[in-house]
Amino acid sequence: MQKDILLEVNNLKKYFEVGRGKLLKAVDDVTFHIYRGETFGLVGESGCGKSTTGRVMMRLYQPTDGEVLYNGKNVHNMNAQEKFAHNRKMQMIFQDPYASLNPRSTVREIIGEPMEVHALYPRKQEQLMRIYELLEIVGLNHDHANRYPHEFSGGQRQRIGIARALSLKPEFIIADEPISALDVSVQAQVVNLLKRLQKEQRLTYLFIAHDLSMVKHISDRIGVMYLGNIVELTESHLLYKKPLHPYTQALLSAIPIPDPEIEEKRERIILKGEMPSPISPPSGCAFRTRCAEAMDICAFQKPIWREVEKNHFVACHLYNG
Amino acid sequence: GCTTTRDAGKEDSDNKNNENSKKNEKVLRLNNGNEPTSFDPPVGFDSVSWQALNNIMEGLTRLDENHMPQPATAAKWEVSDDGKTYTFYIRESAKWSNGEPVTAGDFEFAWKRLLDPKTASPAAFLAYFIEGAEDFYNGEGSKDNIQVKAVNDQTLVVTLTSPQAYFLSVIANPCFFPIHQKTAENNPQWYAEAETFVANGPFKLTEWVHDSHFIMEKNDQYWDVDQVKLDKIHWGMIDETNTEYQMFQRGELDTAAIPPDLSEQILAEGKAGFEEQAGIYFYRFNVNMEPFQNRKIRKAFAMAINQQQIVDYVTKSKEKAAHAFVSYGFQEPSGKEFRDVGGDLVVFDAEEAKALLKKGMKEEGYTELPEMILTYNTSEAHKKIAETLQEMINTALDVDIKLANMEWNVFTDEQKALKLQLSRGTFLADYADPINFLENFQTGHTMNRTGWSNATYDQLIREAKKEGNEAKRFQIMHEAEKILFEDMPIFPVHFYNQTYLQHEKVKGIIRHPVGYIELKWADIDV
Amino acid sequence: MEEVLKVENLHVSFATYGGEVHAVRGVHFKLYKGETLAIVGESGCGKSVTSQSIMGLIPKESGKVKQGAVTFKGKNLTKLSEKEMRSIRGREISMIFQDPMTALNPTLSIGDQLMEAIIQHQTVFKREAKQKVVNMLDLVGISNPRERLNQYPHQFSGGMRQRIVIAMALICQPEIIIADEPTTALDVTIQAQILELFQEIQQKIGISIILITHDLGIVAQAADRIAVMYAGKVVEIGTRKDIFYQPQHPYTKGLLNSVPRLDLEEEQLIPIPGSPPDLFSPPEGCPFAARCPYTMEICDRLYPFTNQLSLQHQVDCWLQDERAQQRKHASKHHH
Amino acid sequence: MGAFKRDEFKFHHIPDEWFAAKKKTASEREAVVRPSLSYWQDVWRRLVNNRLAMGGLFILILLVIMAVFGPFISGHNATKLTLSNQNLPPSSDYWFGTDDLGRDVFTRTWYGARISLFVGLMAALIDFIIGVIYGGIAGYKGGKVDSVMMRIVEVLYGLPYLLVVILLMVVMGPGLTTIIVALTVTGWVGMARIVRGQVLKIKNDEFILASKTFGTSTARIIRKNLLPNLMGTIIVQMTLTVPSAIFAEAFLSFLGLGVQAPFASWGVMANDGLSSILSGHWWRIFFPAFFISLTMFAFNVIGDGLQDALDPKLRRR
Amino acid sequence: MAAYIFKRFMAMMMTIWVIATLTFMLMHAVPGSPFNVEGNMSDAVQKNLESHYQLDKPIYIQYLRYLKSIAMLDFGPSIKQPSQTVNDMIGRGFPVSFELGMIALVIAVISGITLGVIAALRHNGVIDYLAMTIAVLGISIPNFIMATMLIQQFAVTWGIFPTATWASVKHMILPTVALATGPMAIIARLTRSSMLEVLTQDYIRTAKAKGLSPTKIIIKHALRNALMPVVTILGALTAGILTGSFVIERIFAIPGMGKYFVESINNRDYPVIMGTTVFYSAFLIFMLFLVDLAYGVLDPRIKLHKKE
Ligand SMILES: Nc1ncnc2c1ncn2[C@@H]1O[C@H](COP(=O)(O)OP(=O)(O)OP(=O)(O)O)[C@@H](O)[C@H]1O
Ligand SMILES: Nc1ncnc2c1ncn2[C@@H]1O[C@H](COP(=O)(O)OP(=O)(O)OP(=O)(O)O)[C@@H](O)[C@H]1O
Ligand SMILES: [Mg+2]
Ligand SMILES: [Mg+2]
Repeated sequence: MQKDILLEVNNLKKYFEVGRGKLLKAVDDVTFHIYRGETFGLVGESGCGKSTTGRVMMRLYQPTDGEVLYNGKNVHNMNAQEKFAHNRKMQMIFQDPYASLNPRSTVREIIGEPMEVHALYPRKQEQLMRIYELLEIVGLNHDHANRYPHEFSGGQRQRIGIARALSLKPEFIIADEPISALDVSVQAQVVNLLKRLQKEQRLTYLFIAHDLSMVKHISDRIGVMYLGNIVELTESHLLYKKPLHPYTQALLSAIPIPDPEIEEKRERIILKGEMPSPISPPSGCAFRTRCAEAMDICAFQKPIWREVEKNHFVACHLYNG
Repeated sequence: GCTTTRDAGKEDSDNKNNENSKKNEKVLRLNNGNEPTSFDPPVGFDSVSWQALNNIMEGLTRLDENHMPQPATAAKWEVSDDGKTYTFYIRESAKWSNGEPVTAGDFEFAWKRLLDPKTASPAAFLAYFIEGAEDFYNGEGSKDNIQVKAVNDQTLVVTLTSPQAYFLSVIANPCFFPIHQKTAENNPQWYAEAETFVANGPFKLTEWVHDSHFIMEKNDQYWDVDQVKLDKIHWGMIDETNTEYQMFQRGELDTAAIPPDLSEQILAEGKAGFEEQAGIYFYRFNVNMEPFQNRKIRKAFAMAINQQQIVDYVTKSKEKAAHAFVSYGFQEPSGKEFRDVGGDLVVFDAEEAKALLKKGMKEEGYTELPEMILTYNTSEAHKKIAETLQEMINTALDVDIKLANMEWNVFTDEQKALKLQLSRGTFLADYADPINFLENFQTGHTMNRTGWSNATYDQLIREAKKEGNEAKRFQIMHEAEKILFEDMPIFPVHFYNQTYLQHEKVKGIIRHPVGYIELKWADIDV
Repeated sequence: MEEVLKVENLHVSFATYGGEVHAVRGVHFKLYKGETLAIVGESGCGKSVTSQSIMGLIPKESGKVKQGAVTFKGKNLTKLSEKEMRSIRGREISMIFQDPMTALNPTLSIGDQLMEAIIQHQTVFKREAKQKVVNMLDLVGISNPRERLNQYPHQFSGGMRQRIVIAMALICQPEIIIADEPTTALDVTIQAQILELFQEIQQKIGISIILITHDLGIVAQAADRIAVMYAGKVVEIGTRKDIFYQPQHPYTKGLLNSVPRLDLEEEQLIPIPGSPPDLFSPPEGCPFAARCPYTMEICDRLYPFTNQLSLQHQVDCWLQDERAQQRKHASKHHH
Repeated sequence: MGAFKRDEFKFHHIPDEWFAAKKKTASEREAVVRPSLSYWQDVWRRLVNNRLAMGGLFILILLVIMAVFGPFISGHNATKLTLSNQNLPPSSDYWFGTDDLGRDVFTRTWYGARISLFVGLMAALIDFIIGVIYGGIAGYKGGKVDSVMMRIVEVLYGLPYLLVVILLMVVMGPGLTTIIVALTVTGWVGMARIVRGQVLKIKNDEFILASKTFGTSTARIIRKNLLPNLMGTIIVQMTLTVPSAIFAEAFLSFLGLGVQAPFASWGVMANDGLSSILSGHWWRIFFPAFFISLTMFAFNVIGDGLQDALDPKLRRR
Repeated sequence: MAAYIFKRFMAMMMTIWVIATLTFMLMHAVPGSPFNVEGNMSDAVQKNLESHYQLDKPIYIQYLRYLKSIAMLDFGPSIKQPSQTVNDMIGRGFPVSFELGMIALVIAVISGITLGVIAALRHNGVIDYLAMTIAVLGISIPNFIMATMLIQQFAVTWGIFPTATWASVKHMILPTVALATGPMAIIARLTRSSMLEVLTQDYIRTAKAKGLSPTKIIIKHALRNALMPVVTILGALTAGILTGSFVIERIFAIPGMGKYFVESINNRDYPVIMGTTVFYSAFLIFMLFLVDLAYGVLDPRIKLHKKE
């Protein structure tokens, strides 16, 4: 795999103001990069800041601090023209297939909207052909074009969402939990489709999910997030074999495996309690309140983000030195 | 304080009857409509205040059942030969409700206060007859120059600018009532509450819950207390004719006005009483605005109106149709009725109206009349009349006229500023003399509001005001009225009257044409 | 094994603007004492409706149990009056709902909500009820239960709320708990906590659990027996091992093939193509036929009969028919 | 296990060929079986099923027809006074009786319908325009803009309405336009509030975000994505605005603002006829009041019906 | 909390100031004067009156005087009824209006909620239709017609209740009923729809699964949540009732404050206009504040300081 960096996220922070003077640290100093052509997985429990990271990258939010470089260019520092051009390169697939399609538009209007905005096809006929083509790519057919989203099943809708994301021929797609709202039997359809598209269209993905098994299946590298921070980042096969961070270990052990015999034998690490509020995160290491191996130092010093071994980053005091 | 807010007077009628028979009290229940503006005699210059004031206070004279001034606080008076100087002798038995005597000084104090610009009395102009009054009010003369002098406690001398026979009638108006000087000086707001109110009339104010009701009781200090039959009068403030009528039906009121819709029915059944009122409902042309700058066109419109039909079918309260401006109820020295002598000055005549319109249009070179708007102030009753006028004009003259209504205050403003083409007017006499009607159309008078000006007319009014000879004076006034109708800056609709319902057991209530009620002689059969 | 609940040939449909929805079309299963029976199947296949009919909670305006019986302690629950049903709900069979965020009344304190179940079913003093609630909260692992009684649901996190919901279900010591996707809304770490709690409780009290889920992992971990539902029918039922190691129905197989496994390095997921049928007009034959890789002519025409493969294992599939088996063998021999 | 035993008899009738394998095409698998109905077709279908709402719609259509043709049916003129025919009860000549100036109440009622319905519809339309724009901006911009705009609404509520009305009358003169302006001076506030609430709710929906990700302009987002999704709420609100405007018109006409005599809206007729409750000329108040009520009833049930029909809970089925 | 209340208070003051200023401007923009009379009033008299009430002063001085009077909460005497001060009028009229309004509101709330709940529970049944028809009629019959009819039937024809005035409990029944019908209908409709909404919520299902009886579920679980939207409009409704009571107060001759709203404007009684407007807007804003507080009590999720 050629290791050509497509996207870089450096010390990204995103704080939301909630109420008077209170800050919610949704993303708190996150650094990673994504290679061209790879799938980068981002996992973590709900509320840990995955979507926020994705949305800042997508420029739906302005970052509080830090930068997002796309091909070396800061995406938040573009003039209107550059922005418009950039829009075509980066697209997003959303979590909720019910909420992400305008219920009052036909499938044709939905898929056609980005093309219209970018005036790609001045002739209606051409645009229609392209819409048909996209529908075929995602495994739907022509007669679906004039129907409304509510007539489709969840999986079909998600494919419509994918067709829309593809309509501008992007290079990079942020898929924000594209399968978590889908039925188990349908999830594989969508994942396979994404994989196929990646190959055919040489796409790069940021794949956000909280289902680690699926992330592991699809991603080349995985970042594990906890309370606004990435705590561990490595290649996906390594992550399961050799998780370093206590949180990753607990997360992995919490995921049930659909095999009774293995399940019977498995030892679990059950975490105490739940993720603290991002409005008042614990001092030092954010995970220390639930960590079985917490030490004194964890309370007052934030662990540094370091490459413990090749391609294996972790932020934990256990691996200091 | 008002410890008895929800007193016996407000209980159910059955309760009330029981109590009455027990105590044998004669309680009259009346409706004042609204909160009295003020019980300060010169300030409360309207009927909601007069109704009550006239019964808790008394001036030098009081109008009798024939609406003629009779000695009241003044036992008698003398008039100088030139008719200008009046000397009043106040009765010794006249007392304030606090027991102190009513003195000439109280009158002098009150009248000068009436004329004091600081009092800002809207009634002050009524006192302009008095020598020095107008100057003082306009800030030009001094208070001492007002020719009202208390010679001693019993004697009050007043000098007028000209001999005016109706002076005695005017001073029956509440704004000329005396004021207990000491009280007023100690407590400038003495008239604001029942507790501090000092009365000298047949009744005294015993309770006043603002915006709710007030109660007056027989004043045992009153010099003529033997004549007073009622023990107590309860005045409600019901500002809704329908409700008032419903309360009357339920026996919660002893008299009531008649809702317009019911008047025909009630009058037909003969249940209602009615009384003349010195006032007229009329319409003003704006003689500065097309097409009413033309006298013939004005006349044509005036003659297109069938006043009799309006009173018969629209107002339906047995008003008299008005064919001139001065209302009924004024006696000439000859004993004849002013109106009868003056006769009808404009009568409905569709043919003549049409002919006049044609002539008028020719004079002005109109082939078609400009757009015309008839304006009235918003009210259901006015609207009905306006709609009828519109129809009558249309039928008689084949002319379309538009209707417009306006909020009252805006209407008055625009009317005064001569911005309205044809607009509604009302005049209610302040005192009982035809001159009060006729003076309104002098050039520039605030009531004129037509832009009409006639030097002869102005001259006649001036003369009438100075004339000492009554016969001559009436002669002049007739002449003036004729001029008015020659030029026709207005057209009359109907004279006012007062219709009312009254329980049979109630007797002796007098309703004066100048707009207030007299309860001194009222009685209830038990 | 003692049978505590038996569902036979249950049919439920709903009248909607769009027409009649046949949500459940002949569901049958038994529940034994002390076991956990899992019902898996995709969204809309009728899992919740089945549980609602057991509880008698099918909305009366639109829903109707058309056929079938739910036998509990010799009584057919579908025939009971509302009043009789009320004395069973919460006391003998209780229910845990999917979303702990919405299952609790936001305006009542949790103490209040927990206590009312006891007060409804038992004649106890308030103090006693309170004590029970405190004990129960303690059991489900809420610290400082006494202090937290007066707090409101929004003051608890999702996991804690789900514990409260569980406590609420357990408070009258019912014989059966129906847990309708109890962990779907929760994070995996919390899910692990809750599943562990279930196991603990079952060991302590020995109740029977019907666990509804669509996550095969959970099933592998927590169920004794599994019923697989598809489009309103139970297409396969068997012990945990039967289902995971000898799945017979193509849908069950497809399901197992389509989920990735954390512990394996498989290259390809094999998805089930297509979408589940619309229950407005369920197909006459096998509802899975449209998506089945082994469809035969008959599958579209006739719903298969139930095949009893072993004492516990049943499957509804034409592939079990001798003739289908023969063809399969024949085609194998061909290659 | 008797229940699960094979039915041998049935079984033998199945032909062997049926056990042949069958291939399904991809498009067969992706068949969408639901009937294709647009959102509004769907709403309409549900509305039609609501008998009360349909009744309301029927009444409304009837009222509109009568407003158009009603004044010509009886052969009497609406403004012609026949002073001798005052206060006649309903008869074969005067179907709704006559009023206190001898005019035909039937004809006047339908003239009144024109005015009342026109005023109601116009007011609702203008409320709609202002309310949607104002509420839309407040909701979409949010934050400071929103709170300032909502303060302004508060101020508007606090102002003495009567003063505003009088001023309007002075500035514009009485007439239909004035009354519509007066009605909308504060009328749009309700609409604005509702639109604002809805916009706040859906402006962060994923489909709006999705649209933003391909660089769609704000104007287009509002036009194409926001508005169509607000339409339901807006229409429901409008069905409620119409009757309240008809009602408010009565009050304003009473102040002398509305259409000028001798024409009268229902509200004016009802107001003028008030004392007929006492006099027994019931027809003068009954007919206008009845038709006001009927119109309000119709609009309200249609609004309620629409609300039910638009209910998102039912939509996913 | 204290800081929140302070901030809120300042915002309220600000709003009131804006309202007062606009009202002042409107008031002087409208033609007419407090001294317009139908009858005779000479220019001299008019001038005198104007200088007496300082209306001849430049407009900004008058404005400053009004601001001062607002700050001192003393609006001085009425022009139309010079022996009374505006403060007297409000002080006397408001308690009566408040009493009338509150009784009406209580009637409206209780009957409206009952009607709404019944309708919701029988959704699309005959009872639902009936209840909603009553509600619509309640909205659509103008209250002056309602009031007059009530008097005619109950007082005049049947003689059950006294006709008018505000003297005893018996007197209060008709006016409060007449005033309550409109708001009752609004509340009924609102309750119905929010009740329908609440009844589909998960926690209602939970309560059912606990085996609670329907009555208990409705009263304890559904109603409280269903009332949230009702509470929201209560502030505006109360203020509306207070002004709306003008007609009722007039018809029933009730010495409340409603008449001042209308009459002060008709009379161009400037101090009274200013006084009632400031008082009314303060009251309105205060009611909205109370509603927020009530909201917090009803719904524990809402904490005051969290809202802006
Ligand atoms: N617009 C916003 N305003 C305020 N807070 C926000 C906003 N968006 C997200 N948050 C908060 O930021 C935190 C991170 O949210 P985010 O949506 O990124 O989490 P997530 O990891 O995507 O969770 P999930 O798995 O539930 O989607 C959460 O606590 C969330 O409440
Ligand atoms: N009250 C109802 N009215 C109409 N249809 C209903 C109702 N409740 C359920 N249904 C329909 O019945 C079918 C089965 O629904 P059910 O809730 O049992 O599915 P489920 O298996 O629990 O799905 P999920 O995994 O999404 O919870 C669905 O098609 C659903 O739309
Ligand atoms: Mg997310
Ligand atoms: Mg379910």
